[in-house]
This record gives sequence, C-alpha cells and structure tokens, in this order.
Amino acid sequence: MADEPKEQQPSGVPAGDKPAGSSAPTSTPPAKAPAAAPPAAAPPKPAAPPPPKPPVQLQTPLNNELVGRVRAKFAAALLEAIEDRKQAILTVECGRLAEVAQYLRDEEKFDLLSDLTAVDWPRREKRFDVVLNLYSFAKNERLRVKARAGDGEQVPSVAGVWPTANWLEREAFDMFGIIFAGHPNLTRILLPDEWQGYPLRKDYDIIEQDTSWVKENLGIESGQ
Amino acid sequence: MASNTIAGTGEKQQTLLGADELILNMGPQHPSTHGVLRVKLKLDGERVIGSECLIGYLHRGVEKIAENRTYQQFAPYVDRMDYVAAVSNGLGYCEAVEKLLMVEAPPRARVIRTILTELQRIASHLLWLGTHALDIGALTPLFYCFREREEILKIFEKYCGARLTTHAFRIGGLQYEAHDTLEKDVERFCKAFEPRIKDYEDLLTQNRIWLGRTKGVGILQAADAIALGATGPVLRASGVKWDIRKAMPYAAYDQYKFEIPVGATGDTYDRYMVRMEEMRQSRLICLQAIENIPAGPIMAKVGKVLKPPPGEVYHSIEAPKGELGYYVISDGTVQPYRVRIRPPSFVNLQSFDHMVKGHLVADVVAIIGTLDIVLGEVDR
Amino acid sequence: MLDQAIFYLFAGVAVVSAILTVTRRNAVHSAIFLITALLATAGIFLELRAEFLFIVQIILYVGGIMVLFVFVIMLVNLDVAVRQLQFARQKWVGLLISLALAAQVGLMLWSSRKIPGQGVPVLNAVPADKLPPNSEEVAKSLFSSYLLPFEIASVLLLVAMIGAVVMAKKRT
Amino acid sequence: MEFMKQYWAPLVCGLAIVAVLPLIVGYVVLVERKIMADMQARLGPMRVGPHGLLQPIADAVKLLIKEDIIPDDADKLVFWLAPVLSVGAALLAMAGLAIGPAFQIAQDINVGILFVVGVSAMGIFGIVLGGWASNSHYSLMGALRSSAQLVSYETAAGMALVCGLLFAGTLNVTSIVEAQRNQGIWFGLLAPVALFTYLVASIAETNRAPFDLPEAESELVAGYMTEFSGFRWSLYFLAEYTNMIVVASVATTLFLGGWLRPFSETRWLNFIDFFPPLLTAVIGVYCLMRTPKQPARVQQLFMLAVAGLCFAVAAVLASPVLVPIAKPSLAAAVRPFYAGIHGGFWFIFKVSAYIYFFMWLRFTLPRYRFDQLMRLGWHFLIPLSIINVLLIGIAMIVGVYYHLNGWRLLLATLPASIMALIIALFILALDQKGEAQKAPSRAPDSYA
Repeated sequence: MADEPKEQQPSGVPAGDKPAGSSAPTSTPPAKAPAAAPPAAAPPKPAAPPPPKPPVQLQTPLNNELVGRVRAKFAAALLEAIEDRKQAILTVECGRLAEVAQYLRDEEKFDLLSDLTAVDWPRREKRFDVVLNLYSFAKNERLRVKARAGDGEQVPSVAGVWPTANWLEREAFDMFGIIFAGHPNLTRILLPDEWQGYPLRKDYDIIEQDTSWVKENLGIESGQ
Repeated sequence: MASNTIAGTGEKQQTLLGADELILNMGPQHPSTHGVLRVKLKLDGERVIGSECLIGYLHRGVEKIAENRTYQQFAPYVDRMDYVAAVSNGLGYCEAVEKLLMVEAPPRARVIRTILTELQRIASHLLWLGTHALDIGALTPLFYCFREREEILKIFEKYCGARLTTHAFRIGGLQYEAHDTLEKDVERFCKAFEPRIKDYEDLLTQNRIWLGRTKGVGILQAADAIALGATGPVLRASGVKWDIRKAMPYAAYDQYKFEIPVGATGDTYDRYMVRMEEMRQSRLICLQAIENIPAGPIMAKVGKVLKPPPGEVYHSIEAPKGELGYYVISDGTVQPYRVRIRPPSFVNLQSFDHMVKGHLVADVVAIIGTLDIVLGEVDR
Repeated sequence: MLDQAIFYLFAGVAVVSAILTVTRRNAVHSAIFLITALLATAGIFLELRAEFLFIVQIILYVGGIMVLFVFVIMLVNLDVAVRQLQFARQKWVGLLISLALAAQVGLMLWSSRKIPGQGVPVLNAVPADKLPPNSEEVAKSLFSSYLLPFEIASVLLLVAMIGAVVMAKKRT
Repeated sequence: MEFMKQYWAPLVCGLAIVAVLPLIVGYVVLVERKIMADMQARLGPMRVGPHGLLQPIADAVKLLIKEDIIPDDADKLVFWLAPVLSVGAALLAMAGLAIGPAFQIAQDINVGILFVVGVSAMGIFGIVLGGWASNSHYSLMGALRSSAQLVSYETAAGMALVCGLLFAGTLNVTSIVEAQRNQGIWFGLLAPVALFTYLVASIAETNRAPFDLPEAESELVAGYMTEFSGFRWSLYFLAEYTNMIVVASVATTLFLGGWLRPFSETRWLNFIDFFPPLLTAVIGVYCLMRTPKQPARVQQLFMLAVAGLCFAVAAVLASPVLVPIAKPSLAAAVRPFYAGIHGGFWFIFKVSAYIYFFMWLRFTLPRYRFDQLMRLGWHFLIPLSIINVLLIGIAMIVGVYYHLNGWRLLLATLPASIMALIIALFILALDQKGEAQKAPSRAPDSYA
C-alpha cells in the first residue's frame, strides 16, 4: 500500500502483475511474502530474488484487431494490452469494467465468462487485480481482462452481464474483500458469515482469529 | 454459507390453500445432496418456489495452500478437489504448470495421460450415473456402475498404486512408465464395457418412469446455460457443441477421432443421454490410443526445482464435470504466487436455482444429480 | 353377561372419546379421539352382529373420511388454532340444544318401555347362528325395498362430487 | 371359562401369529436382501450364519437394544401411539386371512375380505400420525404423501376387489376360494385387468417401490420414519412387511385361487402334486451340496440342519401324495391332511411369488414423482378399474344368459377386460393430449 512511487505506466508495460518494468530482471520482484505477512504463514520462502535470467521477453505488447477496436471504443480506459505465453490480456480501468464487459460480450462475442477471480499484490498502489477469463464460442478464443482496484475501492459488478459472475464475485469478495458495486447479493459464500478477514490476501493472518476463538470457546490460551 | 434472501423470490407468491411457505432445509446431511451441499428450499406444498444453495462446508482453502507449497508439492492437493476424477484434476494442473514453464510433455506421456484421463472420465460418469439413478429411485444401476468403475480403479492401481487420489502425472510428463499390461487391461475393459453400457440403457433409457422423471425436468436453455457459465455435459445437453478437447486440444486429443454428443432441450434426460454417449466416446478414444502408444521418454526436461519465469497462464481442460481451469501466476520463485482453480462443479451448481424453480421436491434431487457436482470441488 | 360388558365398554369408550374430541385443543388429538369414537361405534355394530355395518364404518369413516380429515388438519397451522378461543360464544345455546335432544331421546326410550307395542319397537334378540348372512340382507334391502332412497342418496353424492370438482377447477 | 372354551383356538392362533410374524418378516427381509444382492451382482448378508441365515435375528437384537430417541418437540403421545397403530392394524388384518381351508383365526367372518382390507387400511393412521408427531418437515411431507396416495389407490384396489367378488358372490374368504374351485378357474384369469389393477394399487398401498414416495430415502430421507429409531422404527418395518403379506394374501385369495393347486380340478394334471415335495427336496439337496464349502464347522452343521429341515418338510408334503398311491384304502383318510398341508404350501408359494414380484419391481424401476403417481392413480387406474367393473358385470350377465361357466366364462370376460383396457388407455391418451396443449403451464397440483 505504501508503494506510492510505483505509478502506472502507459501501455507497453509487460506483465500486469509486475509493479514496474518487470522485464528488467534486477528490479525487485513483488516479494511473495511482504513484510506484513504472517510470520507463521508458511515455510520460510526463498527470500533471495530470483537468480538473474536471460531476459526472455515473455510479456509482449499485443496489438491485434480486437485490441484496436477496444482501444478505439474505450480509448484511455484500456490501460494496457499484452500477451503472455500467447494468451491475450487486457487491463482496463476499474471504473469502466462493466462497460467493457458489456461491449466484449455483445460486440466481440465473448459470451462465456469462464472465470472471475482476483489476485492480491500488496506492494502495489492498487493492490488487487480483478481477473476475468472470457471465452468466445464464435472465435474459439480466450481473453483475459484485468482491472486494478485498491483496497476498499468499488469494482463494478459484471453479474448483470454474465449471471455466472454472481457466485464468482461473491467468492472474490469472500476471499479478498473486494467490493463489487451493483452485485445483487454480496455476501460470503464459502466461509462462514462470522469469519474475520479475507484469507487469500497476502497479509492475511489467521492466528488472531484462532487465538480469540480458542479463548472464547475453550477458555484457554492458544498454543499457537 | 451466507444466510440471506433467496434470489429471485422477492415477490410474494400465492401459495395453494393460502398456507405459509414451508422452508425445507435439505442437507448438509441428506442422502442425495452428494456430500455436504445444503439447499434451502422454499416450498408451497411440494412445489419449489425458491431455493438457495449454501456451500462451503468442505472448504479447505486449497488456493491458499497452493501459495505455500512448491509447484510439485501442490500437485497432490488438486486430486482432493474432484476426488472422483483425480486424474483429470492432475492433468489440468500439470499442463497449466507446463505451459507456465513453457515445456511440453513428450508424446508418449501425452498419450498415456489421455488414456488415463478418458478412463477417469468413464469412471466419473459411472459414479454419476449410479448415484443419479439412485436419487431417482433405481437401486440397481448403482451396483452395476460400481462394478465397472472398480475395473477402472484397478487399472489405476496397477499403474500408480492409488485408486482414488492417484497423483498419476508429474509436471513435465509421467513419473511412472506404463506397466506392461496397460494396453491389455484397457482393451479388456473397453471390450467388456460396450455391452455393459447397453445394460444400463436397457434399465433406464426407455423406462417410462425414468422418462417421466427426467424429461422436461430442470430445463436449461442454451442461452441460459452460457450466461450461467455452465460447461461440460450440462452445456452440451443444452445444444452447445463445445468441448475443450476439440476446441483447444490438449494432451493427445488432436490425434483421435471422437464425436461430441449434444442434446436438444437441455433437460435432465438430455444430460443423461449426453453423458451416456460420452462414455462410449471415451471408450473409443481409449481404444484408439492403445493402438499406438509411441515409444520414447516419459518426462520432458524439467529441473528438480521448478522456477517458472514470472508471468501467468490460464489453462483449462475438459474435465468430466466441465471446464476445469487453472490460472497460475508465477513470480519466479519455486512457489506459485497464486493458483486459481476454476471449478466446473461450483459454476455449474449456480444453475441449480434457475433449474429447480417450479419443480417438485422429487425433482430437486434429480437436478442435483444431473448437475453432477462434487462438493470437494465446489468448496475446495 | 359378556355381551353386556363388551357393550358398555364400547359405549363408554365412544362417549368419552366423543367428549374428548370436542374438548381437546390440539386438532390432531381431537381427530384421534374421533377415530376412537368411530371405532367404538363400529364395535357396537359388530356386537349387534351387523358385520357389514361394522366394516363399512371402518372402511368409510375411519379409513376414508378420517384420513382426509387428518390430511387437512396437518396442512393447517396448529399453533394458530391453539391460541384461538376454543368454544364459540354460542356454547350455552349448544348446551341447551343438546340437553333438549338428550331429554327427547330419553323420553322416547322410557315411554317405549312403559307402553309395549308403541313408540320405539324393541327388537327381540335373535341367536347369532340363526341370523341370515348380513351383507346379503343389506344388499337385498338396499336394492329392493329401499331402492329409491338409495338412488337419491347416490345422486346427491354425485352432485356433491361434481360440485367439489367444479370448485377445485376454479382455483387453477 | 365358557369364553375360553369357545375362543381358545383363535386366541392361540392369534398369539402364534403375533409371536411368529416378526420372525417371518425378518426372513422376508433377508430374502429380499438376498434377491436384491443377486440382481445387483453382489452377495448380500453373508456374515451372520451361513449365507447370512441368522441375520434377521442379529438385526432384531440390534434394533431392540438401540437407544430409543424421541425428538424434543415431538408430540410424545402420538409419537408413541403411531407405530403401535400401524403394526396393530397390520396384525389385526392377518386375523381375517385363511391360509388353508381350516386355518383361519377369525373363522367365517361374513365380511371376511372386507375386514382384511378395511382393517389393514387403518394402518395409514400410524404413518400419518407418526409423520405429524415427529415435528419434522420431512416426516410431515412423507405423511402427507402417504395419506394422499393411500386414499387414491384404495379406490382402485377396492374396485378391483369388486370384480373378483362379482365372480365369487360372497365376501367370505373360504367361500371365495371354494367358488374358484367350483368354477375350476382362478378369478385372476377371468379378470386379468382387475388382477393387474389390484397389483399396482397394492404396491402403492404398501408404499413399495416404485411407489415408495412416503419414505423415498433420496428425497425425504426416510419420510415419516425419519425421526423414528430402534424399536419404534422396527415396528414400522414390521407393519410394512406384514402389510405386504396381507395384500399378497388378499390377491392370492381372490385372484390366484387361494390354497388351491393350479388346475386343482383337472385329474390328469394331478402330478403337479409332486411339485411341492420335489421343490423342497431340491432345496435340501442344494443345501447339502453347499455344506462342505462352509468355512466353519458350526456353519456346516447349521447348513446340514437346514437341509434336514427341508427334507423333513419334503417328507411331510410327500406323504399325502404317496400314501394313497401305496395304499388306496387310506386315500379318504389322507384327504384332509392333503388339503391342509398342500393348501398351506400353495398359499405360501403364491404369496411368495407375489411378494417376489414386488421385490423385483423395486430393484428394477426408478421411483415415480408425486404428481405422476397421482396422475397414474386418478387418470388411469381408477377409470380403468371402474370401467372394468362395469364391463365385467355386463360380461357376467352375458355369461348367465348363455350359461357360461368355468373356462367358458372367459369368452365373455376376456373381451370385457380388453375393452376396459382400451378405453382406459384412450382416456389416458386424451388426457395427455390435453396436458400437452396446456404444456407450459405449471405442473398439476401435487395433492390433487
């Protein structure tokens, strides 16, 4: 959250998941367990940055017709368009996600929302990626649409575009705490209602909840 | 698991006899919710006027676990999601990571993977058929189906030592060379299986009661199915001819001839017919595959420590239940930064509310059965 | 002796359960007592060697009508019924009427005993083995001497049935 | 004492039935499980006794010592009363049945068959009240389904019985069988449609698959029995199987010739008399052959005992057949024994066949849905049975007019039956057509 200087860059930035020029192997990778991560969350991670590799350009800018059309229609709302391992990825402005979704479904025939999920990048200014995996029956083509959202920022729900987003967005809310504006019923889906915190955030810590539960229900100090 | 209003029943409905609506809590302990699914049904007499699935009773945080394991360590976990189709889960995960690593399994490995995955599809469909028939009240097919499934599990056991959560594949290929009798075993099974399918069909397909219980029940139009994200046999039964094995071939599916069965009306009977035909097609694929298993290595050159270059990949396969997708993000370390699993059961279950409205309680179990969900996968 | 004991047993059961039927707050309990009363009455029929009446009482009243009663009672929300006033305000009127009825019946019985040959005829007991087969007798009298009333009753029932069908059809 | 003298025989018989019936039911259950296992490519109970022959006893002991659970919010009195009612009605109905010409508890009830039907129908209260008293939604729905189902199918069953009674001209159980002997043909052959109707309706009445909706375990967990456990549950179970025996007995009595041998009046077919002893002897031989394969000495002995029992029964069955052949002078003396023993055999044989058919259906067919069940009852079975009664009645008149009797009566009744079937199917087709025209409207009410 505190990574103020990592501002967004114009299109051409590879790897939407990298805070800044990821192709430069020396730049700090988004450390898996940032400082805020729970101490006991996992076996110690290889803290060292990955060894320098030949700079393979895996994330290349994408410039096909589809991108052109989307750019023509949404102009600045299309933040970047890249290709990673031959898979197209569009990053759009968070506030216009629903519009773009509607356009992609109606005009570009991406009629199946395969998956909707989120990724947490705690070091980034806008820490969440909302990721939509679309599929078009007509073109037999997949497309990934991402929107970056900050903590507490409202993401327009696409449940009106693809009803299947209903549960998928609920799951994203359940696991990440992303608020989807306009969702018909944004409640926890997999976890119990009284669950504290959002488990798939990188800085999630279960110890506190566990300790308090043990104290409350068993009346002893937790051994954790 | 959240308790909340039932979607779509905002308007007050007139009930017969003006009696109060009855809230019936089906599950999580119920003989035919296939695990720990809990369905809250709003009933007017026996007619369902609203429903809500409450899930999460089997949630284990698989996606969180993935972030704390290496790529190889996580592979056995995926077997525990759809535990009746563990081989398919493993295939999807291995291929996704292979894509991330930009390696490809050698041809021999791919063919053996295809054989085992298709056997797994048959096994999964058999389990579905048995339990679905049992839900609708036919006791006997269950035992017939388990008899055949047993044969498949025996082949798995011979191959990798495990029957249910097999962990049959490794990232980059296979851990085990195929045992000597694999072809013969598969062939024997396939030969015996053909008349067996006919047996099931004799028991059910033309049975008037079966027709009555499945025709017109839980209709899912093609447009609705796509909008609700349904995939696999559920989508195909609605008339959408889409099978990832054909659309975006993986493993060795591009080498084999098979048909994609589709339904017309999208009712429970069509889903039944589609899955029955899929079993036949899977059998054909197995027969074609054992004809010619290429020689060669079974593992691609991958290191002992997997460190995929940073980036992300979405890879999906046609699991027995539908599209099983893995969205894996690497940050260059030995552990995945994020693994998102797109579970077919979870998404397909979402159509339940849509399908069940206006039907009777007896149809509820038929519809749960026809969706072919596995709660291990729904809840992950 | 035994016959009388059995009669008083059945009669007592019938009366007690009839009273309980109207005094129970729980409708299902009432229904159970009504069934008991009907069964006791059937028992009395059997004692009178009216086997056919006995079995018809059981099949029609207990096996048919009461099943429907219970069926409907179960659909009704019992909690509401329990909270409502059990007896309507006309209970005094009802009591009066039933007392008057009881007096009438008693008077008739009493007078018939006093003046033989008038009032209610008292049947002479017939030994059981001399009785003609019961169901055949019922059938014969129904289809010969009482044919008209029988047919009228049938038509009435038919009308009721059609009426019920029509009313049920309207709802849907 | 007078009382005792007059009634001791029925009392003893009644007590015997109450005492022995649970055992019989236990073995019916075992047989059902064995048949089911055989049809489903597995073995069934094999652990308790050789081939699981002692399984019913183990089950009974288990049920008796299980904890008796009464739900907190249950209506205690009704919860207690319901299973008793159910089993009481079923056992009481047994009293009216005649297993042989001499063996009947409530002898010569004038309204015999009606008594059996009426009293067994009272068992429904056990189900309905039990479902209501459990205070559970599943139970309540099971109870509702059960009462609706019983009321619907009782009508069809009654109409089917009327057909048989038309031929018999009496309600007395013994006389009905005698009438079939005099006619020389079973009423089931004379009125096959009535037999069919009764068969279907009796399955529905006893809540057996494919009509087992009140206890459909995949929908309603166990329906009205959901909250019952241990002994109470076993009472329900006992009632269900007793009811099966009762309906099978009624069908046997009225349609299948009761205790009569097939073609009992045809002399040259008398060799059929050798069938009962041969059958039991074959079973005994089979047991003997299986004996060496038993793993434990105890089991071998048990198997031997079973074989011995079979041979003993075979001998008893054979004696009334063989004695007259050996010593024709004794033929008249043996005659009552023959009627009693072989009558009992044939009655039990027919009842078993009937119940076997029930089981066969159960393992083969899926379950009806409730509205389909109601439609089948009201739109097909009831019209069919009513039309059948009408047409059979006309056929009877024709028969009287042309002096047809025995097999020749078939000339009149067979066309009547076929016509009834055609008309009913026609009505059904009309109905389905109307249904199809209304197609997208909501499905019919479940409790029509």
